[in-house]
Amino acid sequence: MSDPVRKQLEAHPLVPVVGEIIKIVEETPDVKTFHVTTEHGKPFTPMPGQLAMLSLLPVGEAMFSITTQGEDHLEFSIKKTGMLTDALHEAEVGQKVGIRGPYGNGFPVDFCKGKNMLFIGGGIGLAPVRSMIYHCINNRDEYGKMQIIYGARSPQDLVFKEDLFENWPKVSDCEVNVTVDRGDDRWDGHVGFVPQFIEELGPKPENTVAIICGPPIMIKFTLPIMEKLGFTDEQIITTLEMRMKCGIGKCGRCNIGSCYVCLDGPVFSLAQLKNMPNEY
Amino acid sequence: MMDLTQKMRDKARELLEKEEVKYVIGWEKGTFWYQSPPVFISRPEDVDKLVWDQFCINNLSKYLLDFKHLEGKIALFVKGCDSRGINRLLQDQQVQRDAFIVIGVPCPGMKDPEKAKGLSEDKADQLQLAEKCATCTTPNPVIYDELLGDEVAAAQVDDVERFARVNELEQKDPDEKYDFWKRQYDKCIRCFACRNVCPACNCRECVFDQAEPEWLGKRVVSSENQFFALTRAMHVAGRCIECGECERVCPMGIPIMSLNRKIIKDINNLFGSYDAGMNLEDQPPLGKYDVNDPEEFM
Amino acid sequence: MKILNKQKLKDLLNSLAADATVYAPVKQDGVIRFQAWNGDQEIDLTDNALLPPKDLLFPQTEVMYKYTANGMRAEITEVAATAEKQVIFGMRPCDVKSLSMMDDVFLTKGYEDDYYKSKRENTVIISLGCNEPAPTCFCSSMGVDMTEAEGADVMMFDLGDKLALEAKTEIGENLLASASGLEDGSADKPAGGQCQLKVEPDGLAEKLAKMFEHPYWEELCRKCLGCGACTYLCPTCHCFDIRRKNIGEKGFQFRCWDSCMFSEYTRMAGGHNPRPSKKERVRNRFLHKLQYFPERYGKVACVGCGRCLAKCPVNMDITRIIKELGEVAINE
Amino acid sequence: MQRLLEFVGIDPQRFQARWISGSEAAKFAETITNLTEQIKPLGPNRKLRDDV
Repeated sequence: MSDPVRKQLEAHPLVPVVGEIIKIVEETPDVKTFHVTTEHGKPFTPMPGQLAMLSLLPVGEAMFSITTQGEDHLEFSIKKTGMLTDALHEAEVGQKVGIRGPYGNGFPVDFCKGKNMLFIGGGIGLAPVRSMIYHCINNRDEYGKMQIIYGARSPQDLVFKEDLFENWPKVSDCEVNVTVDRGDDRWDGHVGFVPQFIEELGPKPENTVAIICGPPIMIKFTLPIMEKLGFTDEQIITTLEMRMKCGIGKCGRCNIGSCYVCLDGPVFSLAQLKNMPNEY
Repeated sequence: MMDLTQKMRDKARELLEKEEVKYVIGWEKGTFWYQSPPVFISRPEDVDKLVWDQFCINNLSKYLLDFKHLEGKIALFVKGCDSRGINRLLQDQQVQRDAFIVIGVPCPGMKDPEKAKGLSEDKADQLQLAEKCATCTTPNPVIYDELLGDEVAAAQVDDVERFARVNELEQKDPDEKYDFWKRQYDKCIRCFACRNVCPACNCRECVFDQAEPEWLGKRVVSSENQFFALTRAMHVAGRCIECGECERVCPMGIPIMSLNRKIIKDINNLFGSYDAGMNLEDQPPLGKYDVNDPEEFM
Repeated sequence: MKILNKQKLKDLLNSLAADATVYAPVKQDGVIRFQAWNGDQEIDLTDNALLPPKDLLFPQTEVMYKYTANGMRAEITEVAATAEKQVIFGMRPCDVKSLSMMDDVFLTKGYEDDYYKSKRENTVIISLGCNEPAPTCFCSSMGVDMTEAEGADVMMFDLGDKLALEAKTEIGENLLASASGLEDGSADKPAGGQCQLKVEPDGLAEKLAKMFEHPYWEELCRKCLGCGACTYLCPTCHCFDIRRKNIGEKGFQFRCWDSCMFSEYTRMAGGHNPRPSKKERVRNRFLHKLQYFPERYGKVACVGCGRCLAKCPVNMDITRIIKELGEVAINE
Repeated sequence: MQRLLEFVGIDPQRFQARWISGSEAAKFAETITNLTEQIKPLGPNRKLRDDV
């Protein structure tokens, strides 16, 4: 973390550092990726899967997963869902934003070391997973085989197209499987829902960790299939979304039982989730 | 009252045993002898929890909204004021009349539980009527499927008595009025108990809960609190059934009914005497148009 | 020990107010609240204040920082300053105990909340022992000693026409040494009163861990109105919201109390709400107090002040609920 | 509304409600002019405002 930013966030953990949007990538009609940095460079160096509070000062503040990071910036892939995200989608390069973080526990990189990595994403759910995919690519020799299974409603809703079709397939021992719920004239890939697609592909559970993120309905139908394929609850890792305001375990609203998603999450194994109240 | 308690239990048992209703809403004994909070009975063996005494002060009509999507009927007991709440909800088309059974209970007026705090139970008879009951004109239910017990005589409450607090405040000069209300609403902690208990506050989504657009700022400061007070008063204008629950439940003791009664008084002056929730036929004066309506804003 | 004739209470408060803001319980418009001492209020030490003095450390509305923003530009212009010294006079032992829970929340688990911390460090507490608990009090079941408030700088006792004050910390000693109106003396510490309500919360957290899906919650939630009175009067409830207010180019970020009883509390931008109905919200409130908080911080988040059960419009009584939770059968 | 505002101590002259159709430009202008003239002598409103 850059020193001035760290000092400020230590003194005032709820006050953001002012940064700037330096690049905007249009991923789909309703998802954009924002590259954010500060005058001190990258505000901090998050672990894959961690979160940050991003704000447009007059509009509001919300928690987003950090999609990935570059040498000097952080990336957030954001879908239009409300007032703040609508306003962000209107923003242009050069827009000043507030940022604070990083929050939460990221993906368990040490636990995953030496294992085969299976990434399953649906829709915008690939955004948090992408940070871990890049972590594995950047430390390629520490992880086994990589397989990415991703689906979206339609071809135009696929996020990170360049990664999916150009960058990631070139990575050594990395398989990328993409599906869409409904195809179109130009789509010659797989058509079908993610859970069925997983079943067809039949990934092997041996020495593998599966990282899953997507809409609740996808997760609901994916889990039984994972079980059928022989994955145990400890091998399945997901990341949760909850309403968060403070990000530092004080404001109270993101609790699931006695866990706070902002501090103790957002990454949980299915084994952990099954021990928590079903309220998320 | 013991007698009525037994009648209530019998009636509830009958309805539950015949499976005519899924729930019976009534009152039970609370933590202290001077409390009789709402209770929801679903099994015939639980009907002995029901009581009818001088502290059944809660208006139960609002709970109908919680059962909008229930398959099957519910039954509830109503006092005079509560029954006007039923008419309120029916008139606002919030509930279906055939979804519930109303059992009327004539009410001699409830005692003030706040005044009973710390007293021993044998002093119960010396307690005053609750403020909201002191000026009650409808002790007998105005809508019911069945009435238990005999009707009680309505007290003669004239407008002088009914609007006493309003008249007193009207005499003050503008700055005194403002200081009075500012001080009252500076106490407000915005817990929304007044809104949540009110049978006239039955919107599916309340404006005060909307974040986009944010009509009411979440800061608890003078301007927002008074905006909240005035807006809520106007929203129930012409529809307030004078059950007085808002003022009773206010933990900070804000005289909310003085705002509501001020509006009632003005409506009576402008549009002719009207008491909300007395029957289903009369339309609320602010909910209809008449060529003879005053036109001071044209 | 120092003795104060109650007639000289004003002198004492005036001298304390010389270098700090003094907050004392004042009855105004029918409500006892802690108010800043202005030299001329009627102090009411009979009943505990209706609102706990938690708002002096964690205000209901608190500006966090100010900013200017216009189009692409945005700048944080001012972060709320550190707190000034304050003395809380007449804080009851239950409310003093609640601060240990507030401290857990705001000062531990990785992040220190600077707004709270600054006020906390600049606060001196003069606690008033309880001789006559209200009928709704049950603090003795929640580990509160009515005559000894752990965390208070000065312990004070009501002796009828006099008050006895005893310093408990160095800060308290210094405070009493420089205060006026006091005489040296000694007095027998009055015995604390007896609570009529009693509960047995021991072991409840473990049982509740198995009760998340219990039908009890369905029954319990029915009469709840979903208002926030209980949470706002509670000395240990600490949930807050963060919002902002814009006036032209200028604006400020503030935080304000929020309540887990409100429907929009957990509603997310997309519309999903993990606690969509009264049942989940009521369950969360009681589990938070009785299970989640103990699991996280090792103590029950209730001090037995009785405010919630005194003011709940429908008599949701946490003592009754604790008893019923202890009694209901669970299928394991 | 005017009566309610008066009841809470707001000068009723500060609040007026008029029914003006979209086609009644002249009436709109006239109403605003009159209102401004009436309000000016009252000075700035200090009520229903926060100290900050």
